Amino acid sequence: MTTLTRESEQPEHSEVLELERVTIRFAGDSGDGMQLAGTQFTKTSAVAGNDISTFPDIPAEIRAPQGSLPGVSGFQVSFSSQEIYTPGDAPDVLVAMNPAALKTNLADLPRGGLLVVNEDEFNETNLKKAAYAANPLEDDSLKAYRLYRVPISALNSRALADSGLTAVQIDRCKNMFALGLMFWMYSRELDTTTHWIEDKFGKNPKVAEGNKAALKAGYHFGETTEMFATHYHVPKAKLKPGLYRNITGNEATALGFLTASKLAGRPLFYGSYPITPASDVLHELARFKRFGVKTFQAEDEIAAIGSAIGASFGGALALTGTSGPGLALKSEAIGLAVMVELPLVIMDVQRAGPSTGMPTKTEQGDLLQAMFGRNGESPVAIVAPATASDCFHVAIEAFRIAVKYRTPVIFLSDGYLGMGSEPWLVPDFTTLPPIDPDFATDPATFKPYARNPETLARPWAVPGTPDLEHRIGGLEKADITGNVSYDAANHDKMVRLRAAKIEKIVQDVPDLEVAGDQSGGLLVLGWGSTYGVITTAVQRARAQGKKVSAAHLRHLNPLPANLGDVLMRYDRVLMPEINLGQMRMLVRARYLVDVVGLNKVSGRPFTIAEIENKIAELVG
Amino acid sequence: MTTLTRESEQPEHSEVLELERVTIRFAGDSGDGMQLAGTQFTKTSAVAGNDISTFPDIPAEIRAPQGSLPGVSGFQVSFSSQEIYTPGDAPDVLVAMNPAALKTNLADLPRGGLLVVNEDEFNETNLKKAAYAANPLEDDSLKAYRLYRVPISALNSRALADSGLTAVQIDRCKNMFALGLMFWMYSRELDTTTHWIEDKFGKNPKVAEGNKAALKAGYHFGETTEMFATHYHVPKAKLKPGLYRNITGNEATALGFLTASKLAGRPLFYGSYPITPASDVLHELARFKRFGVKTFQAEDEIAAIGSAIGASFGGALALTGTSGPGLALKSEAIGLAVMVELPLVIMDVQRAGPSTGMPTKTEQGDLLQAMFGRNGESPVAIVAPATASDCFHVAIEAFRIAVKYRTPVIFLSDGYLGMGSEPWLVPDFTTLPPIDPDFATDPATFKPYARNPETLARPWAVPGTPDLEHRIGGLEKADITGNVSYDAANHDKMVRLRAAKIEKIVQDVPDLEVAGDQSGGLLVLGWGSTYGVITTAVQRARAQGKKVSAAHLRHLNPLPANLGDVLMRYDRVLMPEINLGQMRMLVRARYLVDVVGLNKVSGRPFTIAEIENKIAELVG
Amino acid sequence: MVTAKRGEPVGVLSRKDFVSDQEVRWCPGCGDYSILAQTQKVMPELGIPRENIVFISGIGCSSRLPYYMNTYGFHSIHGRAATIASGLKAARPELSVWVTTGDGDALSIGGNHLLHVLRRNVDLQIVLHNNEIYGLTKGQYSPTSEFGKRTKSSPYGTIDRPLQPLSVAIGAEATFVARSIDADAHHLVATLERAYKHRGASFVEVFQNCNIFNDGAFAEFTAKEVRADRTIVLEHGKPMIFGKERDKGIRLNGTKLEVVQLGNGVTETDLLVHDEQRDDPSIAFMLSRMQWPECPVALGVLRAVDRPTYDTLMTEQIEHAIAAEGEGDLKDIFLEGDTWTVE
Amino acid sequence: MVTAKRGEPVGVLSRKDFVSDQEVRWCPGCGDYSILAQTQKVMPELGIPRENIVFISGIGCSSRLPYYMNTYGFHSIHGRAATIASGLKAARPELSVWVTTGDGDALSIGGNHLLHVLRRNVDLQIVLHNNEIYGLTKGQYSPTSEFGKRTKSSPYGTIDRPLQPLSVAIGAEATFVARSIDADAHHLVATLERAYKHRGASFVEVFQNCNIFNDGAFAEFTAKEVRADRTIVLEHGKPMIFGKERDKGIRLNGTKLEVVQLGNGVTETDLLVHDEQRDDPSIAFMLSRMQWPECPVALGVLRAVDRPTYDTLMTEQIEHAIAAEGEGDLKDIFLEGDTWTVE
Ligand SMILES: Cc1ncc(C[n+]2csc(CCOP(=O)(O)OP(=O)(O)O)c2C)c(N)n1
Ligand SMILES: Cc1ncc(C[n+]2csc(CCOP(=O)(O)OP(=O)(O)O)c2C)c(N)n1
Ligand code: SF4
Ligand code: SF4
Ligand SMILES: [Mg+2]
Ligand SMILES: [Mg+2]
Repeated sequence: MTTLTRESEQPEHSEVLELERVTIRFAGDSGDGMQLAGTQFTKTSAVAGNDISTFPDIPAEIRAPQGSLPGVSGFQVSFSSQEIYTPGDAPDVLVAMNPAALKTNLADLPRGGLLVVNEDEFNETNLKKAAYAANPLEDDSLKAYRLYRVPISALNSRALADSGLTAVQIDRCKNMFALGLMFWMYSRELDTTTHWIEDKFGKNPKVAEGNKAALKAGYHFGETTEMFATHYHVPKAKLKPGLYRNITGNEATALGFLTASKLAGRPLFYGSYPITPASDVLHELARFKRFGVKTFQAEDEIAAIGSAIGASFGGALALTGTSGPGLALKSEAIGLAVMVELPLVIMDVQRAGPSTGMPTKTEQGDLLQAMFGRNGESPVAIVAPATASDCFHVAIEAFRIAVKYRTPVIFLSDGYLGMGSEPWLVPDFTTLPPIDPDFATDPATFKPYARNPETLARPWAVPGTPDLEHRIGGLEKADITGNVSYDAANHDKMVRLRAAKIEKIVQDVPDLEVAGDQSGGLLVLGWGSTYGVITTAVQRARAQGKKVSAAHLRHLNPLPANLGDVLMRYDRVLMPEINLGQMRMLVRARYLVDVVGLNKVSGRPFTIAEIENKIAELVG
Repeated sequence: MTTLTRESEQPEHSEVLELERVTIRFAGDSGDGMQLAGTQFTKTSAVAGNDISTFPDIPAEIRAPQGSLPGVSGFQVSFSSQEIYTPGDAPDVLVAMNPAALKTNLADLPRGGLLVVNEDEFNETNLKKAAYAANPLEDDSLKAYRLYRVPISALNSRALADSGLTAVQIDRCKNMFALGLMFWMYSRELDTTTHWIEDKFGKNPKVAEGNKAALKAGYHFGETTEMFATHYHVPKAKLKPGLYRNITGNEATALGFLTASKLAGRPLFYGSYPITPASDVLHELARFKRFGVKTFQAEDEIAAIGSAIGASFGGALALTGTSGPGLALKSEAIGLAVMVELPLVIMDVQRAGPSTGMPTKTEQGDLLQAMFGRNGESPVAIVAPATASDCFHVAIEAFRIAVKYRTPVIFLSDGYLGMGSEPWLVPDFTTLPPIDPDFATDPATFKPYARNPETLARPWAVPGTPDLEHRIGGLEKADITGNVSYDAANHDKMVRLRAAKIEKIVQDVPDLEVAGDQSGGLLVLGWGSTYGVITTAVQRARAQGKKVSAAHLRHLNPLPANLGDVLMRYDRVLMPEINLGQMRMLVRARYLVDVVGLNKVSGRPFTIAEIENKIAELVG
Repeated sequence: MVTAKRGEPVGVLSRKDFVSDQEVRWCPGCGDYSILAQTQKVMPELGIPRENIVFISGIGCSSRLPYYMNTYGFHSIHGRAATIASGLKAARPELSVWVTTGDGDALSIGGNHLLHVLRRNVDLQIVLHNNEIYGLTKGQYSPTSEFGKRTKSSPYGTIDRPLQPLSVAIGAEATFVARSIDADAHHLVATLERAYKHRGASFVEVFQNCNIFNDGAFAEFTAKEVRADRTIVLEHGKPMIFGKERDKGIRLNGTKLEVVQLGNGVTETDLLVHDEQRDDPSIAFMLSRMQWPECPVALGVLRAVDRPTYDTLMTEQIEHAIAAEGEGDLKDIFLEGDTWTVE
Repeated sequence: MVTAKRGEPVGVLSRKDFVSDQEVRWCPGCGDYSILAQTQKVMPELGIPRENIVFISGIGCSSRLPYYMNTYGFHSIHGRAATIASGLKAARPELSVWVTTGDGDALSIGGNHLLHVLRRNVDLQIVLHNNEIYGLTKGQYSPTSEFGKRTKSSPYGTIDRPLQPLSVAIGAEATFVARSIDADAHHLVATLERAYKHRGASFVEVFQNCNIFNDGAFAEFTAKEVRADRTIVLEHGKPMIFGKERDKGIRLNGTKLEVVQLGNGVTETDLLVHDEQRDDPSIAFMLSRMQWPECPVALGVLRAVDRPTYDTLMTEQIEHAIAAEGEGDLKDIFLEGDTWTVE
């Protein structure tokens, strides 16, 4: 941390400290517009050239009573001059717009952390709603923090006194005041947000002006008051050059599936039933009518996958999507898809279970359901994105496998990835390899269950193709002809063929790459949304000279061909999972390697520290 | 095999050979009454003091065209003077009532086997239906067998010529003729069947007389014609003394559940949707109204388990039952049962999958679905019966665990057990330990999610109990209070508590016992319906001096506490499964032991020989 | 476990006895608050011991209601409340079992169970909070959303034609079918009480305002100012009159219902007289179809016929079996079929 | 992939062209044989290329029909045929998609999908083989089995009240509802043809005899000798006359349907005239309830109204979007929201 004097004419009462990375959490009532303040800060920092990572913390309740604890909504943004992979463990700065927000978020703020509160909201009623016996601003329960009491509401209304807005409208602007203050504190420009305000409220100039005024007021408050002795500057990060946008995992997923349909030249069909946290993907795809995307909001998850299987039979790029409980309902129909061997992608944005569990919280608890949640031997392929932007590429990969191998593929995302966001280097469509649907058309050679020797895939013969009329279904099929068969030897053969086909996919699975040492010491093996924390924790541990390396699985079934060899090369293997050790079990069973687990099932992602501590425990 | 001359006055044209064990297969058209002939032979042999084991081979088609290959129905009965555990690999005798029956069953008859055919049915049309180019009785395609051509139809009609029955009615009696012939060939008395005929057709004396006449005619045909140079005698077996009846696995299962409800003093509620091969259990339980059994034929499997969960909430002994595809549909609701921690037994009579698969064929393919087929971490207990009569005891065990630990328990039977039959030593109800529902009643101490430290079970507080009003559901529960909770630490704790509760059950799981050597050599480890073949194969291998032992799992989750130690004591472990190695994977993952698999997924049980060969391959 | 006959008061319970200790968590202004309040108000009237009352729900905003009732409760999984309630009622006929559900919960994922619980006539009270939207999942269209509605999941408008909950119920052989409005406390209380009094499956649709995602969905005819003229409250045995001035009526003209202005020739005697007990459900079906602006929307009890209930039939079968065959004895069953003794 | 307009013949196909190479496997005497035969007979009449025809079924004896049709076919899982058909038709509107189902498949496990496919008015032909029993699983009662029926799963008689498939369909907003009999080849062919001609979801109930597990279930009114007197074949625009002697009719007496004897004062003009196109489904609902012996059982087309179909609406939305916003370009979507460049 280096102090520097700013080259500027007018005298600066406040010095500027340069920081590598800062994490801010905006917290307030659902009504306070914290998501908005957070996303605006994110965009501005991105445009300013930082690497960024964010995570919203939206209340489970639809709209809990104003000022209540369950009503608190938060948004955390981390911005840095280095590459970052997570929104940060703990905030450096907490902006608390009311007592409830303070109560629910303070525990995450490290002692010595910067705490900005809207003191105007710390009144009797709000304190009671937040179950505060005494006003924490009055007693010294906060003395461990660098507390700044700002009368945000009052200052905001004063600034907007003659804006011509109603009291309620004025109060709604106070998130902009808080945002402005943070912009000043981290030496940010206001124009990105100013433009956004103008777009958003263009039709309503008064409101637009009000918001801009509040934003400026907050900024100037920081600049002019003597309250803050220092403010900060986080320099540009060195990022891969190119055009970026901020994207959430669910957005990236929707775009990935859309792109896959373009690559295959087949329309995308999405059969789904709304469920948190997967619904966003339905909302996104429903907007893409002009791409020929067909979204079918089914009566339930069974109808959703049924419709997708029907669409796949018809030659569409068929997708169904849900979260854990919905995947359970799709179990039987996934078995049908395994038997009829049609391309199908099943998206599961995992949430905390079992049962309804905690719908808005994240988890990796559906892996074994994805692997085994069906009657009989019914293997499917499984892929899992590692980051929000990775969802785009893995979504395409899912369809690539599904179409090439004529098989259901489960796309295993989670709430943390789906709702979290990060910068996305916008890809160039023309560089992406096409997907070949390779429909059967030749009656002379057509046999419904004859297989491509290279992939073991059967032909995709869609209705409307002359002289390929045939019948498929859920009863066991005779090899080659696809007729119904109860023959004992045939069944044993088909069971093994279906398994072998999934194993064949390994030829398209890139070998597992290790970041760090290619052998010796500890290997931290992860899959899915733990990528960010594992990468960061391992980098830090290595920086401290620890002999530890990291590897990450994107293909969960089949696993990379070299996984066994890789595991053998290390003294120990650690597998952090947001479950009780589901992938660990699969790896142990397959390779008989004594993989150690780090498991946390709290509905929250791991913190970098949690992984670092475990590493320290294992390699000292 | 010792020859003996029968002490009897009248001269015997045919000598009597004493045999240890004989296996007969009756095969004919679905309309030919083969199941009936088979069960009658079974009862008579049982009454005669043999140990017996049977398996029906019922066609998949509802009623395929008469004389067609898919229309063939078979029944195999094995009877012995020693304890036996299987209906035998291959028949010693095949009774084929028509060409189709010969075509579909001949492959199973060892060369030199006894082959009795009803030559009257070997006419043009029937041969065509059976896809025989030429009449196998005419060419010498059967010369490898001891072929007996009996004009069963003709002899039967002649015998019943003046019975006053119609031609059709007379023809229906020909199964009795065949049965009578077999009775003579194996020196059996006719009276058990004679009495049965009198009961069955009491109201219709003509038909009764007709059947008896046909039975006698068959018997005398054997006695008087010179056709058969020898006939046979299988002496009494040394069986545990007591009262016996013949019972199928599904019957034993139904009786076990009924008995459990008596032991608990709570009414049995069965919510189910018909499905092969589980429907019999519904049919059985529906008969037990006078026991207060309530059967609810639901609109689907989801409603079936839903109704059972509701009944369990109400304090009934709640059961739901199905086969693989139905278990898939119940997945989500099983997760709810895990979350609300209510006693519930889920019966799965497994059949060949995936998807609709081969409904009438057996498989062990649902184990991993039972273990993991739900979203999130949702552990349940799993038990599996080893034999048809064992279904009775394991059904009771399932409820014992469910009630004591307030948890769903999956009872994993299969089509082979469910449809197969064996003698059942009728138990003495008074010797069975009671099951204590232990309802909560004390408002002073009641907390919905407080746990019994010994079992980690929560209280079972049923509606109607004053002042215990409380609310349960599928959202995560706060420890102790059971209120809805999104607290991170609480979720992690509850996930681990639910897992720990299932692990606790191990205290009620008897240690695994090994039949054979207590260490060294090969251990053959099995579960479910492979018990009979494994036991027999290992006995035979040991008789040949091979160092091989056997152990069988009845509790699949949690596994017996000593399993790990047991596995370590042997040089190698072999696990035969009618799947691709599902339990093997669990055992490998848990104990890191390189268990070898013997896997066959043909819809049929293993033969003893298949296990013997694998043993030979492993221990030479 | 205590049992009580319908209507016979037990102790003196008040509304407060039915308020649980859980903080109510719906959006301020949500119609569910009123439905909850009326439900709590009606409970003491029923004269059942509190411990004999059970509320079972699926998933949805509406389905949280059981948490707020100080009775036994079960917040189950999406769409399955009717199945759990059927099992509970079959096992414990003496309990008063209520099902709380939403338009998505009951008619989308739960549609099949609704069909079957109604045809079986299980003695339950099923209250459907119809807000014509998926509230909990934040605003997708539901099976009752109007055709063409733009929502998060239908940015170009829906292409699904909506279901009429009461028509579905009548098509499924429902024995009791009624409709009320969240805002009409008095009518809602009366309707819930009627539902309870009915022996069999009682199906009640309540128009419920979701002021966040579908505000004012019913306002066009339920708004205080217009309600009298745009809805008709059906009363058994009474001619179908409505309007602020009670000057309009419903007439059956051949095969069609039509609205008539009373006076100049048209008298009450020309009007259709409401008979909720008609054996043939077709007229009730007709009434379930009445829609503003063509017709006033029907409120109150459209159909209430007496049929044996599933749960009582089940109990009777058992009693008869025992009377006829005697209490079951395991030995008899164990020894069915041929037995033999091994010495 | 070829598309053809309805009715316009393509090549010359005959019944035989629609017979697959699979051996038919139903019990001798099963009513399904006739339904299959009539279905194969009607196909050439429709004038569609064979490759554009798809039969989709669930599980049950009836659901094996697709194997025997030499068209594209999908024998899916129990109760889900309607969902697969909906997805296929939405993806490929030019195909002629038929759903074959049974009373258990469509009304028990598949009830919810039936409700929704009908309300959405997906352009499918849904043929329900109603034998009032579960055939394939060997004789348990179904949702259409008569009250009190003794079956394998109801040795003491059922306590579930049956559903009327046509009432359920009408309650679910069905646009085409008809009924026929397996044994009446001529009427069945005509009905299937009407179902095909209807744009939208066509629901056809066929009384099908299961001679093994429920023999003669419909004989009381479908037997040749009595059929004319115990059933009525509805014809659009015609007064409702029936009877061997065409001497009986149906009259709407106030709110009730009644059977009248023609003659002495009663003339055709007193009878209800069948209007299958009535916007209000209530009269069709009334007709769906007619049961012997009170009334003759209604056969033929009860309801046929023209409504936009789900699949065409879906296609139109896409066309309009493209017309209004232009063909989608990935770049536009990729670059939505704020972007920034890193040099
Ligand atoms: C199996 C399953 N699928 C989907 C969901 C997500 N979900 C919860 S409630 C709901 C619909 C709620 O709508 P409604 O039943 O009308 O209740 P409301 O919130 O409007 O009162 C959905 C789709 C779920 N919880 N479980
Ligand atoms: C998920 C599932 N549950 C149950 C079954 C068993 N099953 C197959 S068909 C059927 C019912 C058949 O009745 P119906 O639909 O009337 O057809 P039918 O045989 O009478 O023509 C049942 C219960 C199944 N195959 N799959
Ligand atoms: S979202 Fe709508 S229905 Fe749900 S609580 Fe809020 S207002 Fe009520
Ligand atoms: S069981 Fe009945 S429905 Fe099935 S094929 Fe046989 S006769 Fe037909
Ligand atoms: Mg709703
Ligand atoms: Mg049927």
